[in-house]
Amino acid sequence: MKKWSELKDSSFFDASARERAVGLVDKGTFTEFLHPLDRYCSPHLVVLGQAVEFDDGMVCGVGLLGRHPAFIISMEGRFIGGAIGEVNGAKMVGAIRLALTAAKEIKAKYPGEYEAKRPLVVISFETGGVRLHESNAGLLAHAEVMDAFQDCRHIVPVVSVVGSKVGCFGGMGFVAAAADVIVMNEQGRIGLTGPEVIEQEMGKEEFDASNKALVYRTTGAKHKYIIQDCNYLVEDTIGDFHKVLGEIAGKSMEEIEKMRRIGSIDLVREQQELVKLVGDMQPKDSMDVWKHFGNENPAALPELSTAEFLKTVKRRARS
Amino acid sequence: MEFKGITREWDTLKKDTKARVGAASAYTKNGKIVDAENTVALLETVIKPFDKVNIEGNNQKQADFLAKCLCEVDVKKIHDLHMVQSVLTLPEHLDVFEKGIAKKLDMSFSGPQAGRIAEFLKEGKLELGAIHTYLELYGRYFVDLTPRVALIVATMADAAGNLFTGFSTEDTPAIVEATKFRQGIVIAQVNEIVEKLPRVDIPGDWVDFVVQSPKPFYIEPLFTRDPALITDAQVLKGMMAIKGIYAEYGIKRLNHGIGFDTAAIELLLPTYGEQLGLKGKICTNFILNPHPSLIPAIECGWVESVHCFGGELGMENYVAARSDIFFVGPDGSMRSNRAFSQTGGHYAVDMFIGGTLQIDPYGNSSTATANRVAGFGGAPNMGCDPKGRRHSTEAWLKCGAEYSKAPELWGTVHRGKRLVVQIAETFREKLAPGFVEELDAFALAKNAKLPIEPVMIYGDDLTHVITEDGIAYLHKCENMEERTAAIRGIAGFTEVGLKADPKTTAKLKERGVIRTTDDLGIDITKATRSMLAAKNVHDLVVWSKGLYNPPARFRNW
Amino acid sequence: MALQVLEFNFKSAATQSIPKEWSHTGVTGSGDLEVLLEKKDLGGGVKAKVVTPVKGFDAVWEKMIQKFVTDTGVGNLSIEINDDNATPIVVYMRLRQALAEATAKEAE
Amino acid sequence: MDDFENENTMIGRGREAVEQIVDPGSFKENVINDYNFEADCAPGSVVGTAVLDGKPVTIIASDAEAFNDRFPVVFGGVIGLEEGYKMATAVYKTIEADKDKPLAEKRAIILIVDTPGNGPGKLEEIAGMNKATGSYQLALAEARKTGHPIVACVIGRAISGAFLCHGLQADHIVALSQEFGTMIHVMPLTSISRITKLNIEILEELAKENPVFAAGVGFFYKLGGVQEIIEKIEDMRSVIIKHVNEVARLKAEGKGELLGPWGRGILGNERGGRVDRVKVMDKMKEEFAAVAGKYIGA
Repeated sequence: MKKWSELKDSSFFDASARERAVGLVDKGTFTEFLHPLDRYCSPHLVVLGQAVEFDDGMVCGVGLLGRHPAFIISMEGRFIGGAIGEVNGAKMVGAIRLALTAAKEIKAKYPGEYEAKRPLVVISFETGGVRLHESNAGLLAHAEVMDAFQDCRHIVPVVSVVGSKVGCFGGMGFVAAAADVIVMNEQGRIGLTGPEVIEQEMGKEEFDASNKALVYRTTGAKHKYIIQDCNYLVEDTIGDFHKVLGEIAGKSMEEIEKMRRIGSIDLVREQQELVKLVGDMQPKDSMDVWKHFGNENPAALPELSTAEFLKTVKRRARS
Repeated sequence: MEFKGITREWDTLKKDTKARVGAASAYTKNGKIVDAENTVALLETVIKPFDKVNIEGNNQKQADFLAKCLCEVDVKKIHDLHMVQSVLTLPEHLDVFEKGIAKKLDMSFSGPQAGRIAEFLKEGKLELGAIHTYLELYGRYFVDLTPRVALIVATMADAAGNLFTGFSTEDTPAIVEATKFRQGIVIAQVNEIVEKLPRVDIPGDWVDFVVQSPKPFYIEPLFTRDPALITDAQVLKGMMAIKGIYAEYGIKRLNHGIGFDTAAIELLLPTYGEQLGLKGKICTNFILNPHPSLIPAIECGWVESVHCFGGELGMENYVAARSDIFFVGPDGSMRSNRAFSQTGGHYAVDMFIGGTLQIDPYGNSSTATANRVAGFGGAPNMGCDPKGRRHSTEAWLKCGAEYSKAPELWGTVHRGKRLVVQIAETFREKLAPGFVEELDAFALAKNAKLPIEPVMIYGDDLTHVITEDGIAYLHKCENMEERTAAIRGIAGFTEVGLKADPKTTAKLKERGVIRTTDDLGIDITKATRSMLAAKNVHDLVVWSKGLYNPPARFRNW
Repeated sequence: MALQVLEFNFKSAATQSIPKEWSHTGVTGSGDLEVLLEKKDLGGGVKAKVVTPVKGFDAVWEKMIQKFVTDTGVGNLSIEINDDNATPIVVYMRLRQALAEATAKEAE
Repeated sequence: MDDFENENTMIGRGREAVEQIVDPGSFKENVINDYNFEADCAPGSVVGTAVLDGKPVTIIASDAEAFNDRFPVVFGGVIGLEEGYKMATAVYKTIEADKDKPLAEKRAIILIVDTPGNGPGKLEEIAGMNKATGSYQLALAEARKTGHPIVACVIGRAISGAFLCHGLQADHIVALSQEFGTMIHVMPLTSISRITKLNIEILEELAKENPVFAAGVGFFYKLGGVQEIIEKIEDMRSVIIKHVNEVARLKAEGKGELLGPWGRGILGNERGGRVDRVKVMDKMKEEFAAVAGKYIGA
């Protein structure tokens, strides 16, 4: 694996789950839990004759962002599409709960320093959601994650990081949305229903799943940024992600809470306005929505580099 | 001796054509223009049973609307047609046989319809003339397979029937020239009819009817390989090819196959090739479609010229802006031409390199599978040693000088040899072996009752095989026994490779007939995707300075 | 149906193992594999365990790992592989990369 | 849709189920405390207040016969954007209503579950269907942690993401038994067979030993995903009342960790269906404990 200093300038999109986990925290600070030597494979895949991985497709551990312990959950899309089963689901829940344990301990040991040492959870999503080979266990794990997220509210910030090949779909699509902060690169995608299913439901004329540009316009980071579903859009290097995570770690819980898109009655009202807009407008394409928010030439936006995009884009005004 | 001349009419074809065209006058307006809804009626008027008919089906662009209309003609009026066309891609190309509109077929390549052809052959729905190479079929257009009616496709037409085929000219000139100059009938479908064409690719007086199709013609981005899908193993083989063959022979003029192996090579030129100091020494002149994966090498100044068989979706603006490199018309857009490009590929390149599915111990290689009649398009024209070649180059002479059979077959004459290179992995995806004792082509010949096994490249033409285990320099082998041993020596753990005798393999290594990565000084741990000049399609767009406009399906942004 | 577990033992000329106690490389992606190397006192030998969904390639695995052992001269090493349909060259490349990783100096 | 006609199933009969469960005639649709929902908004989600065993409860269910005119993929009980946010609003309004009441008086929320999925359309993805369903789940989790007893009763279809959204955040989940056509799954076994390339017979055999992949109420029971299986339709009411009371009692005793998704994890371990989950988390705890000082003291 690459050294931390090499990872810094490496593409986040191309990086493996372990590279991302190591590179998202400060140099040399990452400790992995249930690392490959622990050999905690999914027992269910074995029964079904499906290939296994020592880490069950998820790298979990703790590192530091400054003085903040950062609990990292990093999904490996190359292993069964990063899908969630019993073991990696439990790893995810376990890591979030460890962050809460750490928060409690810090509060007890360093009562005056909680803000300065407050832990956070960082999840690098690369998954289609439930792993069908152990779908029931995967489904139940999703519910546990949402439950643990709610436990973290106002105590431990949860940050979704999305910018890998598979994107973040299925049940994990709403898990990502339920975090406090969402950081993406241009290649990141978040959605609930995969493009093929939409095509199947609506017909190829309405939605052509093989048209990747359309898929990206619908679920990609630029769209998410415009509608305010993505808080930070960063360049595709692990270093850029690391840097922005460092900033987030240092923010007050109040500022963090403001970045949320769901999780309160007021936010529900705000989202209902967006739903009303979409219902009234019946957009053929996300570009109609972009135009509505003041982007005169929406077709040009996908072509812009991240830096150019950030300079020119108009976003939905938050109420 | 007294000569007896015969008495006959000498212009029956011309008269027949005139009568057919005249009968169709009810459907034309402004001379040659026919409304789309009258197309079926037009075809029923100008085509007669048993005619030889060409539906322009290229490797890429398709006369899809005319193909569809031909399927809708009344089979009582039109039947038993003899289809002569290079590529069968669309379901309609086979539907005409299903419906009895056509009976006999002469073709080159069939891709997606290959399974159905085999099925139809078995059921007797289709009578197969032969599976040709492109040039071979074009040649026969001018000998004994001249179309009576050609249903062609162009981008634009004007009122006079002049056609603009532009970037995607492909087969059109060859078909029209053969058809029209033997008094045949040419019907063109076009995307639009305009006042003034950018340039004239086919003169109007060679065209009888023009139909504006309801939708632009279908075209497939067949040559776009997403760099994100190139594997480390392909990078390794690419490095082996560059060091063990390109550099070794100084290959300047060449053709690349369609696969990921050669795309990897294209993307290794600016990185690995640069490290080896090969710029200007290799890969200067290509016969090649405008592969997006060639962009970084072009931008780094490796390439001097590229002539194209056809176009490639999204490359229009890039190619137009690089007119020193590509063949660009006075109007500023490229013209492809498959017949000329194939001619260049046959005579004027020093190396063909491409992938295959199977290689046998004799070096015969084929992409044929047991139940698909697919053909090989142009590969055999380039993947052979052209015996008509009379100019020499360094690479060609070097390969000829190394040819072990030269003294025996050539005597004292100095001659060269085309390098014909196959890249194969000992096992492909799903662990299908790349080396087999008997090609599936044998089973196919039996299943589809073909007189000869569809072999893409004959063993005696093959000079080099690259696998991850090494490069076999087959032209250096003294006899078939040695050739087989060399192939076994790089065939890994396939049934072919397992029969290798380690002692023989070692001897061949000593003689340089087999060279491994160690012999070539390639560090296998360095062979990773990080060597590629572009890692995804977006990188290619950046390399092209925004000129490459990839189709939506390749846009991950 | 269940996964295949293949175990092999190899004699090795050399007794040199890896400098680290253990080292891990790769991902069990489709057509790929992960390799876990562990330093073990095996009297100079090498033992390997392969877990794979593919049937009927036991001999190929044995030969490929033997080749790796012969080519690199490693010993006192335990190799564990989780495979998902990797081709022999991918296996060999990953083994070589894993060894390179395990012997790389820790610069940081 | 033929199933809807079957007397022996509750699929597609969410409104009827509400009437069968709550005290007769007590259900007031679109009203929660002093908040009134617009009557024609998101008709596929049925929310309101009822009385159950003499106490007020919030009801959230689906109407399989309703269509959403603006969102064409939303019908047959599908939870779309408007439906998801309406359901979330119902939960937040419930929390608000009892904000100042003691724990014992926080009203229960009853989820009547019969939904085939979340809105699988283009408009849904453009607006972000993930937020609608996520929003509802967060609301339920908050209500549960605030002290409201939440009991979900699966009467028909509890499919994948829709079940996560409408059901799996409850304190307790009960379900009509398989014989009523009840469906709890991510994908039917036929799809799993296609993906795993194992034939159905083999999968069915494997499922006997291992409940993690196959569709069915019994498998979820073994995994702890379903607390109790209801054998007769007429028992729905009594079973739900029993669970509301049990949940309320556990909350009063401060045993909230035995409830909700976490509680189902404990149950799954006890029932032997999900035993790796606990081992994984214990091992992680142990590994973190070994290094915690370095991070906490940083």
